[in-house]
Amino acid sequence: MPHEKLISLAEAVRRYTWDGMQYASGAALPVGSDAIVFGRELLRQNRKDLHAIFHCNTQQLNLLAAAGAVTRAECGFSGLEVFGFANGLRRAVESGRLALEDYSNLAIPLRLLGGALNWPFVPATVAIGSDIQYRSAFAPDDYPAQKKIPMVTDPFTGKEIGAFLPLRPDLAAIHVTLADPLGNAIILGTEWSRFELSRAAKKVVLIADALVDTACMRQFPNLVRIPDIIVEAVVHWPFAAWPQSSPGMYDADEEHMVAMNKALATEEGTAAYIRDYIDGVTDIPAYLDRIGRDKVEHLRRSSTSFLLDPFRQWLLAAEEVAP
Amino acid sequence: MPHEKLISLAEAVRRYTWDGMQYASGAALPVGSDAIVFGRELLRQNRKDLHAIFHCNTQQLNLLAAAGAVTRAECGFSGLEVFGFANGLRRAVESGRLALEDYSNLAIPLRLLGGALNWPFVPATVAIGSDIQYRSAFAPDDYPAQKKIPMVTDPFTGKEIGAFLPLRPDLAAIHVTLADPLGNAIILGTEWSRFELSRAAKKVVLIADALVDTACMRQFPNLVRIPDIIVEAVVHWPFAAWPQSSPGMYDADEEHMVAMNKALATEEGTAAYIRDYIDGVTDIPAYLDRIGRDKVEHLRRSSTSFLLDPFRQWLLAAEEVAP
Amino acid sequence: MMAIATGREIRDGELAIFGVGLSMLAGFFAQAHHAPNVRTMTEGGVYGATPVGGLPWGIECNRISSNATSFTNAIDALGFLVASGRCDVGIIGAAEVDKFGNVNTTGIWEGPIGPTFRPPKTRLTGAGGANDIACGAKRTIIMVSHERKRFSEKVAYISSPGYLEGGDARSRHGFNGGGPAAIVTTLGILRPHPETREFELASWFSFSNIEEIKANTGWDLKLAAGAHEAPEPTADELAALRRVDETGALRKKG
Amino acid sequence: MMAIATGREIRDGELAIFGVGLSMLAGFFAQAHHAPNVRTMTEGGVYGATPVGGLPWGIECNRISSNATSFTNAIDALGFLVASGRCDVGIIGAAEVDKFGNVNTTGIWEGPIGPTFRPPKTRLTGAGGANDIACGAKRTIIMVSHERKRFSEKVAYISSPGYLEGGDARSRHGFNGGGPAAIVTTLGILRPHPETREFELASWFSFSNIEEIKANTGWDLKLAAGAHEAPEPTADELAALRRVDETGALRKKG
Repeated sequence: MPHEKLISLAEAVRRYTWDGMQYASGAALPVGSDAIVFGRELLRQNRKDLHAIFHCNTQQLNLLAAAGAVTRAECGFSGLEVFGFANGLRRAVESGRLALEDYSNLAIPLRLLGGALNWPFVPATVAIGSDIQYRSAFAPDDYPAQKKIPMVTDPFTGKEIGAFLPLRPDLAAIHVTLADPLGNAIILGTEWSRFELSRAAKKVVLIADALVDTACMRQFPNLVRIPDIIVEAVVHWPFAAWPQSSPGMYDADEEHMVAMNKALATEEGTAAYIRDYIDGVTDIPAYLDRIGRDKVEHLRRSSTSFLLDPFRQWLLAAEEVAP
Repeated sequence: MPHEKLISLAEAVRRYTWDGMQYASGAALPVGSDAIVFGRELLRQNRKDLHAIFHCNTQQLNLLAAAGAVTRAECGFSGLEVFGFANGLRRAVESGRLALEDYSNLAIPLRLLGGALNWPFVPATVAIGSDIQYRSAFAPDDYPAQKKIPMVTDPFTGKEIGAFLPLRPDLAAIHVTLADPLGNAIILGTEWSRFELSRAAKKVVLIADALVDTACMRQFPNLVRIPDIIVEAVVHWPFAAWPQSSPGMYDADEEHMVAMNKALATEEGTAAYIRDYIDGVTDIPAYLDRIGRDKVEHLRRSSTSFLLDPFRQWLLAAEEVAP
Repeated sequence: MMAIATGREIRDGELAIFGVGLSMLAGFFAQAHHAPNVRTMTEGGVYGATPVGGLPWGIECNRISSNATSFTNAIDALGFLVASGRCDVGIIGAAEVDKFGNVNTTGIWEGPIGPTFRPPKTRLTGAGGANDIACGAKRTIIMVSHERKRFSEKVAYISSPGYLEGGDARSRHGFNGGGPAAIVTTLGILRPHPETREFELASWFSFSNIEEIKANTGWDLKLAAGAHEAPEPTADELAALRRVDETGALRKKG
Repeated sequence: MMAIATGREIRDGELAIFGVGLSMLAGFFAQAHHAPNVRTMTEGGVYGATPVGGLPWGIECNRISSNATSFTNAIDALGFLVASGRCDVGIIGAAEVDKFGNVNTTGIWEGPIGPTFRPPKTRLTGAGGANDIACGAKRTIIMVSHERKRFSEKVAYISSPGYLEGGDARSRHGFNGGGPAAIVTTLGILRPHPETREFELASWFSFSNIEEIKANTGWDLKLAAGAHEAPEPTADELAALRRVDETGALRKKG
């Protein structure tokens, strides 16, 4: 079996990230699936001054912001749904350490669509006429902002609508349910904007909860929404989205969601969280130990587990997939 | 089981079509999957003056054009791939009976995307600078055409690009591999532009090669790219794309592809084709008889049959699905 | 009561988009009570799901993934179906709302922001999909707790547009949707004046009254023509609500 | 020879889009011979497929569906990957090509169309995905049978743009792609002059010669700097070609 693209998490971060880069997370909804393990490794490697492109905030952005690794962010939504405000992100924004440029949840994927198509601009019928258009955290003195979402004249009717600037992040670290070693990926649950992001980003690294044989992709080619030809590397990491959920694989760890967000509300809490859950947790066994093996088994018993059933026969065992 | 949306082919055409309408076909590539049975019924019900929106020509458009039912058409490609020129369409165009407005294979789905988003225009970086932009069959005196693909000024750079007019066809008759009686659909093989079309069209009718229980959709929700909430009606019709292919279900009938295209090259051939293959062929048994039961079995033995395997357990038998 | 009052705004057969929490409770209550054919969706592109084992706490919480018939994506849900103008009704929440139905969920600045944008004193969640719903849905229902600090003459930051400066201000922006049809609060229901688009008190719940509502509203709230007490929940409505909110987690709130 | 010559234009690791027939033969030949890591795609969004039981006769012929790893859609393939400028090389065909590499696949009018658009005497297939490839791919290779009627001073209808009126004319239109790098014919290879962008004879196949090619070209064909005879196919190349075209259906053509 070809293993060319399978690399370790540490290697992926070493190879594809740098200080000051535009870093995008490929995620489901806010408290959905996001490869937060990639963010944990970004912190272990001490990456700084990131420009984060997150369709919605996740615990990853919350953590990176709390740790001071992000100076600019663009989001459609910056909360944690039922878990409330994202305390780490909030603290960074309120203190002025992080400039958060607000968009809407449709504006971000449309900007990714425009990046994927390499359009100079994307028509906007949302996020206009409101302070999302008029206020820019990246250009605070431009008010009402003329450059964030300028107007464009429709040549058919002469009417004006808005224009979004397309996004082309340097790297997208995309969480997927299943990947093969070539870089083909299957997502269970809504794609949210992972399809568009995978085409807009200059480079794509997949972080997969599980690996499958390529025969699985040949059986379900319509499910392979991210094909190998656009993927640089594949990282296998079970529970990559923990404490968030991954439909078919595991539920959210609601207890840790709350505790983590509470920790990120303060400098001290954040330092303790990094010490307890990030520093030294560099391999999968240590990671699963830190979650707690009982917890792992509990979270795995999701009411969505049946979604994985058609694919189980192709799952690769741990010894088959070590990079 | 709820059967609300299951209706007969004749009823679907009666209810959702009219002379002069904008009619779109939801298809795979040129000689791929297109619900040509819907076009056969349009002819049986003598629909006329259709404005056809076909991403690419198919044998359906070839037939409708040959029979004189189409007066305007918009296409990205108007051939039949290896089967050569589409003789029926060609004859209608050369005689001036049918105005064929040329686009490219990306222009059409982008125009559908724009229709789905209800944008006033869609940015165009293709189909510009060529005679696709400068020549309009719908407005032959507008040269170089100013209204077909006008220019728009990018507000970020001041540069000009093109602008496509979005498409919102009155009806899309979309070929799908599997549908449930509620109107959820699974497509095997490339979507081509069926996803965007299903959202751009004012109404959607599915024509499914086979019906499955909704439990199938709950097992594979990521494959359900057309959800019931946007579907008006479901028509079950096996071999709906014949003589074209349907990945997972049946191969193309190459012999009939050639013979049909040959027939459509003349008035007389077209009349004979309609007499032999359309008039009176109003139910599924008669239709399969006309194809030939041996041929049906032969075409079913496709090298792609394995693509259907995961779904076979949910296939509904004929007696379960009679509307 | 808030969930029932909001649910009453949803008609059978409509395409409706919900958020989480009370908004979803209201939607599924409507489905269970008077709108069995309401077509429900979430902004993540989850279709056909019905709540199992309690309402979801997140739009893509696994609880809603466990019996959906279709998963697509954000452009489909918020773009093709909502921003396009195709969605009949959307329910959104608000931290602060003003007399023209403009919603702030972005931050609290304590006073106007000023010409230079500065970080809010208290950062909230941002617009999310609510802006897209507010721009695109044929009509929106805003659900908000009726407290004076949340009902302002003018919000500090418009995250999701209502009628902007009132009148026909929306028409200048090419939105495909119609704007807010009602603000359903913990105390009653406000509706926009047909011309000025200023929100007026249309009805009050039996446990509240005009004076209490006025006292909890940060602008000089007018009484709409035909204002009246809202009908009490019927036994059928209460039974439907209980069926939807199995665990009772949300009922106590609203 | 035409397939081998075209295949030689494809480099290892490139993202390449093929049509059907000879174009696909050339692409898979390159993969079998010198470009094992070429990343292949079709305009329908079929990825990872390798030909089984003979080359496909259609872009979505079941033969290519039977072992693909991914099926997506047209916007993905022609838009995200091609019109965006991301695709390295695209191979397109032509019914008629002119000295600036503009391609006509739309119709034959017998003379100029004139100011009023009229139906062609002979309707061809239209642009299809070739226009999108010609606009967006980093470079294109045009494959065309070398006959005088197909090599015009100026095509009657530009279906897919080459260098338009020559020089830097392409830059006026905001295309993301670079234009045609070569016209590979049944007799030899033409390449554009680096400044004027007029196509010149770069090499001739061993069975042809400069005079024959000039006689079969409808404009005054210049000789490119360094023009030479193309190398004969090697034994390895011929073996690779045979492996790809199992049935021999296409080899005899090219």
